[in-house]
Amino acid sequence: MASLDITGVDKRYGGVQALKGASLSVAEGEVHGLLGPNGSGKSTLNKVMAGAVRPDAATIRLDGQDLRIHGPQDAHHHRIESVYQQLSLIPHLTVAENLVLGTEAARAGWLTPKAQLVEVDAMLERLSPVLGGGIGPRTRVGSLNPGTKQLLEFAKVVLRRPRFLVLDEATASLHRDQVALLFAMVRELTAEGVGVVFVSHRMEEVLDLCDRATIIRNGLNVATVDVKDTDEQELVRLMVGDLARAAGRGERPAPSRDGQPVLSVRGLQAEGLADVSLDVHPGEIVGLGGLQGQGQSELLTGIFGASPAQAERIEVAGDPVEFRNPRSAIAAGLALVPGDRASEGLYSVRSIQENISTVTLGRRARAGLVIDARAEKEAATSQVDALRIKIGALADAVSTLSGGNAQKVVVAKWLLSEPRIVLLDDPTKGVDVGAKAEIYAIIRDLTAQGVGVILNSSDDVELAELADRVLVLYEGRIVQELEGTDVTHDNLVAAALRISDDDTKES
Amino acid sequence: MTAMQSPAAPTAARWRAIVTDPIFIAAAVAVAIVLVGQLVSPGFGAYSQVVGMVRVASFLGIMAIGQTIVILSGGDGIDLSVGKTATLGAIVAARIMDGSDSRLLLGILVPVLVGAVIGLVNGLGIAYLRIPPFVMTLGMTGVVAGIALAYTGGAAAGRSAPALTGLVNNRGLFDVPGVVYVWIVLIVAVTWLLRRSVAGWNIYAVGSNRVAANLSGVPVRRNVIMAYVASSVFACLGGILLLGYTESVFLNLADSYTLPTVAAVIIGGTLASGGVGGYLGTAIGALVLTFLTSLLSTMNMPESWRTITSGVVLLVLLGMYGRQRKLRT
Amino acid sequence: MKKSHALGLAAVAASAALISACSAPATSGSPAASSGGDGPFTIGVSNAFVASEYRTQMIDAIEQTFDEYKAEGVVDKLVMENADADVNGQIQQIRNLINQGVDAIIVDPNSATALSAVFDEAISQGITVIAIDQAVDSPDVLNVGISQQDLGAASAEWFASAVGDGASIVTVEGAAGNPATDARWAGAEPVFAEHNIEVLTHGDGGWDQATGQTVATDLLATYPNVDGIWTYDGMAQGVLRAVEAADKTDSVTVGGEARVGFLRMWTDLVDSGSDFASVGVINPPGTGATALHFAINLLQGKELDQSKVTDGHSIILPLDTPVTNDNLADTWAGVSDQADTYVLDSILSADEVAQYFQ
Amino acid sequence: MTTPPQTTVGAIRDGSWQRYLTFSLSTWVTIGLLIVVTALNVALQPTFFTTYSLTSNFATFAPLVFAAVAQAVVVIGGGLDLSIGSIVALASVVALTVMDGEPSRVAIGVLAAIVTGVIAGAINGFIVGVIRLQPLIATFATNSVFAGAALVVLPKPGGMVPSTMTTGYRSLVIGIPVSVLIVVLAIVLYWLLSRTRLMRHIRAVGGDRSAAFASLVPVVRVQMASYIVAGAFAGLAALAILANTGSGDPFVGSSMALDSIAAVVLGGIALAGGRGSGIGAVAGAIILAMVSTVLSFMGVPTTWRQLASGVIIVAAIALSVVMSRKDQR
Repeated sequence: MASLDITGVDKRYGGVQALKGASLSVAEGEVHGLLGPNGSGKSTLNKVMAGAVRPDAATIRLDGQDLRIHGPQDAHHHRIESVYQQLSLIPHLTVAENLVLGTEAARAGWLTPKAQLVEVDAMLERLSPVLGGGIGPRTRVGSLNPGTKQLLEFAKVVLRRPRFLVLDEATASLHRDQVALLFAMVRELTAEGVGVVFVSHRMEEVLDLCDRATIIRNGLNVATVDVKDTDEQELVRLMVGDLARAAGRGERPAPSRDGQPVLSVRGLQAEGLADVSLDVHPGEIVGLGGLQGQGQSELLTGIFGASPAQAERIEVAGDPVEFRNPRSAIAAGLALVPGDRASEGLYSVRSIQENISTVTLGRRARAGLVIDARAEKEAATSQVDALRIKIGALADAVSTLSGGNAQKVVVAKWLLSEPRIVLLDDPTKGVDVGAKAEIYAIIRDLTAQGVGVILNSSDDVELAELADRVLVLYEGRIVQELEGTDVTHDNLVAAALRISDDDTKES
Repeated sequence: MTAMQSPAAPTAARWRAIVTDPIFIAAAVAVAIVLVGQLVSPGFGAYSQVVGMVRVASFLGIMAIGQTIVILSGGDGIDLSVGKTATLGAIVAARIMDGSDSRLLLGILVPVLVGAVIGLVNGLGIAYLRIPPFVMTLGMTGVVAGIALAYTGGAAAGRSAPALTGLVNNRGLFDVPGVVYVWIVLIVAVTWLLRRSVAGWNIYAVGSNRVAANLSGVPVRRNVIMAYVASSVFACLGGILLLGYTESVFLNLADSYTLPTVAAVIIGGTLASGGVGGYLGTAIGALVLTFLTSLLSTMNMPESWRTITSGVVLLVLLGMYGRQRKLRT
Repeated sequence: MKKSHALGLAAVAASAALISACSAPATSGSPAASSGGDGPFTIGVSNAFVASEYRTQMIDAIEQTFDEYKAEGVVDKLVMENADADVNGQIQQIRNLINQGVDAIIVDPNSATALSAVFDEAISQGITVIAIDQAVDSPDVLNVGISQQDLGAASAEWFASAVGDGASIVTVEGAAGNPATDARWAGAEPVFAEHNIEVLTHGDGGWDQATGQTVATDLLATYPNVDGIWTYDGMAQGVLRAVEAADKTDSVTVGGEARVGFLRMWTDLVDSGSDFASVGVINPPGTGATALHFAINLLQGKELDQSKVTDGHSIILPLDTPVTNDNLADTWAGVSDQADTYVLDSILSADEVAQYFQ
Repeated sequence: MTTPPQTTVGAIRDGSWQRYLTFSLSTWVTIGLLIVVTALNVALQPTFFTTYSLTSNFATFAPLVFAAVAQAVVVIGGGLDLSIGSIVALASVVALTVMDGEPSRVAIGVLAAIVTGVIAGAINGFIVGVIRLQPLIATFATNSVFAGAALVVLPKPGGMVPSTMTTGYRSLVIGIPVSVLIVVLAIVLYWLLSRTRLMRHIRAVGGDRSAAFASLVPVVRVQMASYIVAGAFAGLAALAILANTGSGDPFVGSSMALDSIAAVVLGGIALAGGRGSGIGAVAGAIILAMVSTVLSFMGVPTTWRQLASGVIIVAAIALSVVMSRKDQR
């Protein structure tokens, strides 16, 4: 039986070893789940197969023959097609143009779109029940919503008639009925002998669709299992390892919620958010749960004044405030560790020192203008020591750091501002286990000092470990609140998938 | 820049960092040009000639201060209006000074204010209307040229103050004209300000990542606007010094300086995408360009080959350290 | 200046003659200017380089002369196409003038050859075309101006006698590929050859005194023993400044220019007791106004005296007496209140121009 | 795009009718500007529609029109070409030298101009695509190289273009001026180009390089090709200039690079790449050329004309940029 085997994949990004001899084997006609926690290397492995990433070492075999994949076109040549986690649609092109991009039919360079348009129309017809109205082949892609884009990305790849198909988080933004259609189409493909690699954070999707599953962790293979012979608990155990077991509630006493909230938000409206209200008390960690992309990040940036949002009322320790921009929020004692560290949190080409200093630079400067080199160095050094950030020199560019240490730099710059409220957007994404624990310790330290924390996390284990309360968001609304001992991994998963209502579990 | 910031620990890696540093490469090229020049046409490397060339480089160097700041501030920052702005600055200065030392100060202040207004318009268009800097400053070039023409009626009048002419043309301490000392002071001051002032660090912050800067409470728009204001102000200052060099002004005095300022910044190792670099590199870049021009003109090479050579040299330098990221990582 | 004063009177006389002489109605679109017309005429001017004080002075003189004609009713409208443009843009300028129905076009051409086709378009619509400052090849266009070659020769003659036979010199010239640069060198080269003067290198001063100054500084450093730097208008002031900075005004002869900024430095040097000597050959911007006189005469149907026409379509104006140390003081007294960029000028009077006609 | 404005709630959520309106905005700005300048031209110049006037106006537009299309291709592909002007100069002097005034060699001359443009474009494409230098500074450097090369080929203006070219350019074909047909040819060529796979890929690369790379678009090759196509159009611009001027000039086209960029922006093409059409650039070029004509016919004093045109162009560019950004939302 034909199969695609990829073995011995090594890949290092700067200081981070993303993959250490990982492997994956997909047979014709099977759906093969690829599972692992965030930052375990799933996407990198997929991109190696797709030709988008140059591995340090890898052996790829198709039907027992060695393959060389130097770019996406080589993969396409062997009919290995991928849906990347990061969509690759071109915003200014139309739906039809995007669906055939790179595979346009042409005679001597001139487009001959007719035959292809028939296929495109057929595909859109197939998708139409779940695609939303008003979307035709000539619609421009840029303004479409994420779910629609993701479906189109899937459609684009299917139109290329793959033999092997990699779906990396291809369902992340999809609604239930869209997922159902995608699954139906995947099953048709496997029936025709296509091998599929399927990556998803939703366990029930994996259990529903996959025949086998390979679990990787920290760039290493953990296991390959037959999905029929396993269950969700087992998969989760394999994915998170002992960490899930070890994760306790910490030593922290539950904070009092009697006094005045340090942050109070009423009726916050923004794009992707509808009428959100919440309170954070001193020393409290309020988690934001639910599937990712349900408005959690928008809620944090909206409060912080970093994205357009209107609130009926925001109060910091009882004082009404209005944040037009992050600067006013910072002045009121807020801090935001943004979700995308590289693009929102760090000046990657600048030094560690400057990254740590940036928020509070003016406070230490003489007359607010001239930098006191010694004060800067002391401040940065104190943070580096306190947070145990592993660095070469303060003058090194922050891009030389590993994910965990880079994230600690983001945290460090905020600690210097001595915030009263810290907004954390997925602070441990792509951070290794050790650094994760250290970041947890930092967060607990903050609460011990009476800081209020809002923590959004894509990692339910993390929420379970840290949060005093979790607000579960769905489509921009708070749909459920879990509190105290109810904040468990199982409950969070259940709430996120909104299966609690049907299952009549405790809430 | 790293080589400059860290204490010199003579390890192999440290040396490699220094040798691959654009500033080092540019400086080496500058020295090489002088040495080659001395071999090809003896006298080129003489003290007075080198001082003379440094003096000429100072005009380009001072106009490139603002260009450095603008490019550092990122967002595809570039100021294509520096040449025309410098010309206008010189025209206004000449008209005000009109050959009299008593109006020297006014003759410097007014053009600098005019420059600030031009820079403000550039900055507002770029920061608020979000017009791409390339287009905005290109458009402003036409406007500034129009202002110069309307202001002069087509014939620039006036003359530099003798003190200004003396500063540029008379040799002072160590036979070095005053303008070179002015430039040295500016090199130290600008480099220091970029590295040691809140405003300087904020420029780097804005240039390396505007989203992160905004989320860290750095006022992005204000910094961008200030960068363009600085650019026009330094352009005018450069124009005024050029006026000192020529004593009288003419309508296209500094027009040709625009693209060389950009080239000096890039040769000096400042990233075209912003956030990395500094003024010391630009100053050396200005020296490289000026030395090269001088060498080519003394070598009796025809204009055509001189143009080709300077293009090729720029390409080679860029190829050494100005390359962009690969798609497949 | 003196000649301008004469002009007013001349204009009065000319227009008086005109009013009495012209009675035949002009047919519009008459194929040749020689058929005569009664005006008032519309005059078009095309100048494609405004960032130059020389050109501004030229335009000003044309406007002034035009106003005098206008007061007499000879002309009614002056259409100015005056903006920076390349050859293609200047073609557009001339077409704009054609489309505005001008009777004559005075053009300072960007190219000797590239405007030929558009000149033909103008001439075929009965428009008189006169080129100034730079001669063009079109046989139907009247060139009016001094000979750049003569200017080069005159400057070189003085220079050769100043540095002496067998001297070594360098030059700082205008832009490479520029016709005036080439013409001046064509005039100077045989003179230098005749005097056995060795030209060590040609510097490119780009018609720009800042560049001229820089190039001269470079050349002085690498050729420290030169006897002189031959240069001319546009760059001489910069070159002199470089020589001054090198403290060589006594040993290095500098070709000069007839521009106020240079004359000021020259006068200062002479006043300070230096025996610095130079020459300023005049390239008058007033040629534009002179050309306007020619245009009016042609529009009025007068025929050129062919004996005064060179190669069938060029009027070579005589060079004015160059400025030398002999007449420096007098010349300086007359222009010392002008801006540094002012170029010594001369405009032929209407009477003088009438001499060129039958 | 044909969705009528009155539409269902579902369609509003999907943004189709809004997109219809906003999609048109930048196009409407271009069309509106074109109408305004044309109307002003017609009003001020009653002879505008005469054969001579049309011939002459379009004869002057044509070179910039081709240069603008060339620039448009590069800009849509996410690049920038500051060397367009000197490619035009180089191609024109090569073609002139090859033709040597012989009417029988016109075909070879046409080929020579295009091949020269293609070679120059390939050099640009190689440097930007393969060596990965930043387009702005890389093409600034190659601009020097090509300009110098043009001077080597033809050291000073002169030479004769075969008379068949110059007269043909001014003649009529079935009552339509050839120069008008040539501008139409530019539109047709772009329209044909827009139907090639290459142009589709150029738009994709300009829209999002890494997404295009992931979508099987051979990004480096496409980038190179965009400069090559631009070079070919620059070759055509060179031919139009030769036909218009009848003679050679190594300095021709010096303002064309920046003018073509202004034309591209006026034509609603975002400098960020991926969006717009070469046909917009044609309109932009015509608008740019007509603004100066309008000002001259309005009798604006010459000393104020440059200022007026500068302000008008900045305003038009700002309008165009702001509107084309609204398209993005």
